[in-house]
Amino acid sequence: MSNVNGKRFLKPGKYLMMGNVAMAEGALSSGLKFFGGYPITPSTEVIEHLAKRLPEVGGCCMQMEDELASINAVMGASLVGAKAMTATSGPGLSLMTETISMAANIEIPFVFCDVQRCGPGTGFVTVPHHNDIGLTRFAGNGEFEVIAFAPMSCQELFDLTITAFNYAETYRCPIFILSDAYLGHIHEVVNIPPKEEILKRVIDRTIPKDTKGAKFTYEDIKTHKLTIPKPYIVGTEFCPPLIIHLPHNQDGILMPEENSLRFMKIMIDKIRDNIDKISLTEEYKLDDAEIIIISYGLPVRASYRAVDLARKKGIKVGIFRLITVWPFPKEKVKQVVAGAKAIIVPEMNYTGVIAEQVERVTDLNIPVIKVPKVATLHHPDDILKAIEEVAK
Amino acid sequence: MSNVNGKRFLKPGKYLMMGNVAMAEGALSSGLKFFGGYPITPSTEVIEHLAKRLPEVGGCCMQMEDELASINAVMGASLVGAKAMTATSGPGLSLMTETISMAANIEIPFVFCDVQRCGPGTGFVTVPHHNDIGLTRFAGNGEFEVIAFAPMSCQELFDLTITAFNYAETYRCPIFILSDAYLGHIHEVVNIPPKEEILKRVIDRTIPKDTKGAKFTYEDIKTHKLTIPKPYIVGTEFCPPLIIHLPHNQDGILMPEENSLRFMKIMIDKIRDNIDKISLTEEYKLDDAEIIIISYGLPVRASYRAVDLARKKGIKVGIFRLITVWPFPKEKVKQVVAGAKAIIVPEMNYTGVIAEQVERVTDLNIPVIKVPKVATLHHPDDILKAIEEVAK
Amino acid sequence: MSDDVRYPSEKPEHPYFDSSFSGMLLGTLVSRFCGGCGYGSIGQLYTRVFEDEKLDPKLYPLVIGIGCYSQIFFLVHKNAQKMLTLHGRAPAVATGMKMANPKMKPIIFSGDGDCLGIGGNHFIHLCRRNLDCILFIFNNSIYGMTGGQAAPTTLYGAMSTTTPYKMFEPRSDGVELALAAGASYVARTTVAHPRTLMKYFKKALKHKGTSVIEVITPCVTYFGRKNLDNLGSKGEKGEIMDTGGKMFEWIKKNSIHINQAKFMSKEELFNKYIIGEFRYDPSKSEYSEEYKKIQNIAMKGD
Amino acid sequence: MSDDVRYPSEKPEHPYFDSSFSGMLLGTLVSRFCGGCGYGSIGQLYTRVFEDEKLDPKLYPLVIGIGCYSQIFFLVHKNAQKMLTLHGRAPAVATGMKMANPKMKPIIFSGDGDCLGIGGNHFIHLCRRNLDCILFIFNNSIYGMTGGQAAPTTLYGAMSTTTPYKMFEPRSDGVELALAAGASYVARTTVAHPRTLMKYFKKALKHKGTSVIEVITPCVTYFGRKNLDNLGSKGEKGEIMDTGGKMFEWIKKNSIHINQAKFMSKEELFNKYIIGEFRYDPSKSEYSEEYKKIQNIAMKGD
Amino acid sequence: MNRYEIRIVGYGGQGIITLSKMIAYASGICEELLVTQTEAYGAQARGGRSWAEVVIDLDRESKQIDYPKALKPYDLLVILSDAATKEVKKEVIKKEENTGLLIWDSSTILGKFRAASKMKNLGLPIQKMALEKFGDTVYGNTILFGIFTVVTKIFSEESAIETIKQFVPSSTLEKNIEAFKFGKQKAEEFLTQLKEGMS
Amino acid sequence: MNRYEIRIVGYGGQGIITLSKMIAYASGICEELLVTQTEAYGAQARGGRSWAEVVIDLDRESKQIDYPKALKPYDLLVILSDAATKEVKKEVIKKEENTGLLIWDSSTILGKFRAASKMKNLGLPIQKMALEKFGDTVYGNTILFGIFTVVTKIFSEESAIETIKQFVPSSTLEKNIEAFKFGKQKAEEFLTQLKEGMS
Amino acid sequence: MLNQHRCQGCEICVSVCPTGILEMSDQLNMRVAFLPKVKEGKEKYCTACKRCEYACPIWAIYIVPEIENEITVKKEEAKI
Amino acid sequence: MLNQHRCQGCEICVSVCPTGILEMSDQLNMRVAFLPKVKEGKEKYCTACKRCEYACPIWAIYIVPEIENEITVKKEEAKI
Ligand SMILES: Cc1ncc(C[n+]2csc(CCOP(=O)(O)OP(=O)(O)O)c2C)c(N)n1
Ligand SMILES: Cc1ncc(C[n+]2csc(CCOP(=O)(O)OP(=O)(O)O)c2C)c(N)n1
Ligand code: SF4
Ligand code: SF4
Ligand code: SF4
Ligand code: SF4
Repeated sequence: MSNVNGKRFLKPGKYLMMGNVAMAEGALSSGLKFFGGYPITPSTEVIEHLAKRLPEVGGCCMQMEDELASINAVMGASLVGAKAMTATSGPGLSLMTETISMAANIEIPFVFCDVQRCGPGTGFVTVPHHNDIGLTRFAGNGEFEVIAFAPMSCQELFDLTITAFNYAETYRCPIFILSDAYLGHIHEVVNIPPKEEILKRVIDRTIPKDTKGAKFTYEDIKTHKLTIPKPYIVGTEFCPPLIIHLPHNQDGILMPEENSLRFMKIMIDKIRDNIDKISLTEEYKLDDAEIIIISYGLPVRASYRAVDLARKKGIKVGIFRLITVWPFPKEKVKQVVAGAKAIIVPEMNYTGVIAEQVERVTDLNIPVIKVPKVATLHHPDDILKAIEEVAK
Repeated sequence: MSNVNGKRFLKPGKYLMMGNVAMAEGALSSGLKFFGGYPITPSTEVIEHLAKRLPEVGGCCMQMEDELASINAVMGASLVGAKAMTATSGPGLSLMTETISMAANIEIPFVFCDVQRCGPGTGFVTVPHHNDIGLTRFAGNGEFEVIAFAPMSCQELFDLTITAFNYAETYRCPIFILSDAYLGHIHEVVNIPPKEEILKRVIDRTIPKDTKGAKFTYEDIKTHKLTIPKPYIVGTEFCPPLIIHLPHNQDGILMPEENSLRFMKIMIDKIRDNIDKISLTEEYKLDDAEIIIISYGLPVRASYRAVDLARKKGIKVGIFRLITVWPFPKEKVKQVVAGAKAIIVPEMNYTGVIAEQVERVTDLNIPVIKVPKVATLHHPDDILKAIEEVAK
Repeated sequence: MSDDVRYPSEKPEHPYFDSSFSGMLLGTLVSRFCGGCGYGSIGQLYTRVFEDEKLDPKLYPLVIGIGCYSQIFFLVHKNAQKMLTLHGRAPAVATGMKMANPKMKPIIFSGDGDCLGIGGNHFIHLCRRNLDCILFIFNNSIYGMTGGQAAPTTLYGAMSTTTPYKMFEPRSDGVELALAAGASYVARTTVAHPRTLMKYFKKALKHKGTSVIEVITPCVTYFGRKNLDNLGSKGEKGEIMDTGGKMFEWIKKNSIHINQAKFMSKEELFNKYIIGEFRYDPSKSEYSEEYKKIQNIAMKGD
Repeated sequence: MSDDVRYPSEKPEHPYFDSSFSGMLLGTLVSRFCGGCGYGSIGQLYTRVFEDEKLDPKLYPLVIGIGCYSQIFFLVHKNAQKMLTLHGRAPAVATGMKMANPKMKPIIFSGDGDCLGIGGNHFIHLCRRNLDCILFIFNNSIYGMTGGQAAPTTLYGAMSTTTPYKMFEPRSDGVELALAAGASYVARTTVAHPRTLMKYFKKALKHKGTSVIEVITPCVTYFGRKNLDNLGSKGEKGEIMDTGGKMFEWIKKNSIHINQAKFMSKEELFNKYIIGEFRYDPSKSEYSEEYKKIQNIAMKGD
Repeated sequence: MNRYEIRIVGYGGQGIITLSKMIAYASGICEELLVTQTEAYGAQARGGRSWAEVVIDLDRESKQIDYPKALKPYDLLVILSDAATKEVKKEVIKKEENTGLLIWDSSTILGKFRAASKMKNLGLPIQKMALEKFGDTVYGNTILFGIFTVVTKIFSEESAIETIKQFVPSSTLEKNIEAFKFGKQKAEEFLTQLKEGMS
Repeated sequence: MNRYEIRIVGYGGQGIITLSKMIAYASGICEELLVTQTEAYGAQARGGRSWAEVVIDLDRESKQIDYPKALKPYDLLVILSDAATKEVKKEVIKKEENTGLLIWDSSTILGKFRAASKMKNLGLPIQKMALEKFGDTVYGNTILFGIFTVVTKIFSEESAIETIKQFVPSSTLEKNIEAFKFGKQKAEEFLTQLKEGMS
Repeated sequence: MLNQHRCQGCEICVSVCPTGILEMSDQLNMRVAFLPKVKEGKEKYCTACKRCEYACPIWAIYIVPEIENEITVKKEEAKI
Repeated sequence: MLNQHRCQGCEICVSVCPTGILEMSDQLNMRVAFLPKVKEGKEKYCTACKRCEYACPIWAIYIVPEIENEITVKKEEAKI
């Protein structure tokens, strides 16, 4: 796995890159060795780019027969120690949920790129729509927590993909990158740092030197302390005798039914307990803000502009941006919204999945206003209008 | 479709019935004509019972090659006018989400029985765990609303299945019956009413007499008024020239991208606007209650007992039961919880998906207490303990 | 979609044009296919047969998978009841239709990717059951809709966006699979043989059981333009296939009739399309009829 | 799981018992299979070959689908690295493993329902690619795990919980499909022929490419007890097959060697199992080796 | 609401599930009482540990049984396997006068069953008797059903016979009725004994 | 932040996307300005309606471009198809002195283009010229690129040439440079004309 | 008969014509596609086999029934 | 050699034995399963072909190497 071929890293410098390509390059920089996918608009450039690039670094890019095969092959590759990824869009994600749930159970690290398009059903394939937000959180039967990032530029697609792989190694739960038809096809300048700098950021897949008495997964049998060890690798000494997606102890041996709740807690608390580390956020002009915009992904960029315009008109408005969408940083948001005059949540969907989360931590007398938009980007004026409305 | 064979209805009277069988008989009473499924514990008795019973009424019960085929066959059958259903558990539901999303788009009525088991992954197949609650709400890519019922007894499994079929005909969105490994295998006495009474309750699949200028689906092109006409039937005059799961107008003709948001609104508002009709709830000793239990499914039965015990100790506690889990009756719950001292939400899962919904409409200073339980039923004492805790 | 240009139409009009959906809908044709794409021809021939045979649209629902050919709904007969299904799932939808209304005979349009890629399992089980329906597999050796990725049918040595180092995987053979799975009428032809195509189609309409007709058809944009016509026969100097005409030529050249193929070696047949009828077995029992028998038994008792 | 009874073990112990996972884990055997189930024999034979051939567990991961046979993990060799996958998906998981670490040769355990029902598509694509691995299909003519529903392989006329009026669907033939899809070593045998089973297994271990070995094995509980042993040959008076012994007898009787089958008519072979080796083609190029060539090209440039 | 709580524990294949269903049928269908039967579902076929529970509401005015599982302390606990003896503790059985009884199979439960001695209990080699008297252990169910009928008096003998007719194949009906009567007789003996012991 | 907004509209296959990428490359990579390019993705291959937008931030101090789509009014609007003329209205183009320009192809836009007359605009039969002068309509792009370079002066001529080298196959490089120069020339003529008209 | 506005210039008709009397012209239609035409003076060789009609993907070329032994290609200037 | 506690009484060994020397006895073990046994006096016919060993699903019956020409079936009373 240490086959760091010269071609893994692009020469440092600036590149004009499509979003989907930036994501793929981020993955390669992280040490991606296996990609399993099935073409689907608007994610297809990811597999196309990697079909060319992965063999160059001695990796393998496989076009599988369908999405089910793709995600299962990704899981297989990760099991034997390869950094692995898939990319798809909503319909593919739907098909993959059973496997995602299983991977969550056996804590297999991989990265999942969801380039969202407009559903339901086959839908409009070339337009953006953040309509998988709810589905990524509940991405399969059973209970588990996921981590999902919402980048908003090509540079972030590159950088957050590296972070995603690191989180995958660390937290061993499904890691989503929520892109969309628009972001995936935008071209922007991406700054590729030197190889050394990237390598410093990357967490490699290694196994402990001493594999005797190694802990493979979950909480310590004796102390009941929640620990997340390095992922095990099939084909090495560092592997439990049995890998089974039933509630199991850290050696892969089944836990009795009665302990199911304890197992669920482990699956969920390993993320919730680390939420402060996992949750990436950004604040913009929040200090004196009375009106707070909470958003993620591309609508944040329209929000910047809207805030600047509103500030010119003397309206005290700021932005709290979720870079990590899941887990939702409940406590942090609670602090941010406390005492606000109004909350505005521009989302690229009608349901307002994140708006619902905001409502949980907002006093009933503070209005939470949705600004839905579908199939096309929010125009800064859409958000400005909402700001002016509540500022009145 | 009017082939109401004598065997469709059981003779009126009392039967000792397994939950899964009660659900199947409810479906038959509703006029079920097609079942497509794939065996999966703990739902299997549904397909086994219908394999025997459906041919008796001239219907067809097909064991398909997998869950994807099952749900697509169900959709095909419904398209040609048959009342259709499938039954599965979490892993099957996961696989079916893409198709559910498509069916939501083209508004095909059918009923979906989810006999929940303990995940994630394959999990413990014979124990109950209400862990598909989140997934049923976001059951596929794209945005749409679903209706989900949570029965708690065999009689309700029978009755609510009839209601489910009626809602399917009326609202034409995915209709879930959320059972579980426990409820599906409990035996209780089910009272089967006389044929005439059942027929009075059942909404049949018929087509309008005059099919000229018929409206097939969605809002009226001219008035923009939201109407939900009867479902169209392929193979009759009452069928649009093209059935396509993209945003489309009421003749199946594509809508331009710009109208996607309008289409999403239609899909969602047709349910939300009718929430008062759709949302079935039950209240128990709420009048003077200071502590309110909000729950659904089997934990409600443990709650009854806990409330009775607590009342004996002089604690003012009552139950607000969601029979319809989705759509969540936000406004109703808001009224119910207003001014309460504490809310207790016993759920058969750790995440507390409904607890989160309750939090949305509860003042920040009212505690919302979860009572999670997994793989086994809540004992009344579990809930009583929570009641006593907050009553202190 | 909203601002496609409408072309004036001329009189006398093509004799079958007005029978098509787009003829009815728009008065003038908007083909969503690239110039030279074979799907146009297929849609046209379908309309022709539908019209000539006076098929009752209520009995022959058209179930369409997802791929470039999905847009064929514009070209097929205006009266046909047509529905788009999900990628790969058309056979399952058709199964549900047929079993809920056995008078019907669904006609399925599927692509090589749709049917042999993602939909492989439904395909083999449809054939196994021998459900009365007609399944067309449109084999253009590529995923057209998503922009030219390799299909399970992509010929050895072909370029595609996911095989930048040329295709090296052995290909799927829809006919072989249909035979192994148990379909009772199995044939392969090409758009370059329109009369044969119509003949097979008409035969399938009369057959009781699963008919699988694979049609070799050109994708100019993503297969032709990226590949030379010597794919099939190494050694020869190749020419790029950038028009429908060139692809028609290539298809004809690359197709070998089954009778001829019998006398050829595996090497000679490498990367070629064998065309003709492979199985015609009207004696095999049909699924919905067998099920009817069960219903009769079940309904009688008690 | 927690309160299975432990049985005392006796000395001298079965020569291979201590090599098994449950031998290591529990010191005594806890078989989760019904008495008379063939899966026990298979697990035992697997352990035997694993031990005899001194297979390196790091190179032969055992990828297990979902079905009754999943519980075979108790019986297989203690050192084998074994993983349970999802229902039907084992071939895809194995593909990912092999391609990410081509030194490995995954061994896949799959049931007739797992492989030919829900997993049909992955199965045919595995065969098409000719990926180096061994796929065992355990064909017990039923879905055991879920309590006795019909499988795609269920024999004509058999009772199952989902065919209360007897099975009427034509069955899937895993061998035929593997051949059509392109697997390079294809064989079928039964647990009643343990030496042959071991022979084929050892041959597959040496073969480069996809080996498909279908094993006919008894499910006493849901197939045997519900069916008479005259299923295969009408006219004869049947006897219920309620023990493993009776089912072994029936399997032997109902299996016909390929050499013999060649001289028999379709009617004579109806509902029979043809056993033997169907294809052995070591010349077909193997997927991961082909891919290696591409990597070499790609890594060289620039 | 007046719950009667029954729990039966043993191995899959012993007929536990059938017995519980028969009790439920006789009470729920024949006597029109409210009843719920639940079971350790999934364990039957492959012979693992198994249990079944029946809750009967003796109060005819109730509308539904709230909690569907049997609640400790039980009115009746039936133990048919050795492994299950672990769960027998003093607290789990009611101590009121007319209820609270342990029934156990002395043919499968070996050794001294200490816990049993601390409560009202009836230990019979049920499976052995079934095998010896009727040739098959399955008749153990019907024997137990007979015992149950007499001991609890929740349903009438006619209801019990009616139930047996529903549950057993007609070819073995006669033998089953015999087994039922045998059970009744054993129960009556036991009751007399009990009365004597008490007086 | 000093956004320069460009929108190009026409049919798929006319090279709109390439042109926009070339502009983005020259500004973003050669001149190291912040830039975003977006396009009507999906319409290329099958020849439907197509558009591309480029936003360049002329302010070298900025950290990122906020809103990635071009905002009305545009600094530069390029219209290459008849159908697209609909979107040309007075308000959509800036009116400041040094910016706000409409470029349109008079070889594909038929009839009187009224809206155009109301603003600073340059109408040239670009595709026709490309076909006639260089034998293929694709050179229309490079002509436009030449025009753009001169008119906006956002990037230098060297950057432009460097960009062309990146985007065209080396076999046609020479011809492309010619086309570029031809565009430059046309643009210079236009600028002179404009200056004259203004003075 | 050719509906020239509809023609996509795909050359299929040329390739399927068994008598080889069709060729591509240098005329463009408003789709910027070159149109097919009958080779100078070869009209009489058309056997009305309808292959071109069957094959044309876009209902552009067809045999006019009344004059079944002749293919008429309208020669109007394409209105580019 | 038979590990009688483990035996499930499935009769497989009986069915695979080529010499037919095995039969089911009426002995029960604690799994309530009948055990196989060698027919009275037929021990000497065992050819040590190991078929029963290969076939037994539960590692219960096997040929004891030292006395390879004889199958010993322990006759201890099953401890029911
Ligand atoms: C679940 C799912 N996965 C992927 C896609 C994307 N997709 C649409 S069509 C297609 C391939 C179509 O190929 P084929 O069936 O050969 O038809 P063609 O486009 O070549 O006519 C794919 C991969 C999809 N729509 N749904
Ligand atoms: C997605 C999914 N669907 C269904 C099931 C339920 N299931 C488990 S095993 C099985 C059938 C197994 O049959 P087979 O592969 O023949 O193995 P057997 O049990 O007969 O050994 C089924 C349907 C599942 N686990 N997952
Ligand atoms: S991309 Fe290929 S298959 Fe699709 S319309 Fe164009 S030519 Fe036809
Ligand atoms: S149910 Fe059948 S397949 Fe499963 S363990 Fe028992 S005998 Fe074997
Ligand atoms: S086949 Fe039709 S579209 Fe193609 S060139 Fe001929 S007339 Fe034009
Ligand atoms: S094969 Fe084994 S388990 Fe079966 S009867 Fe013989 S010794 Fe017992």
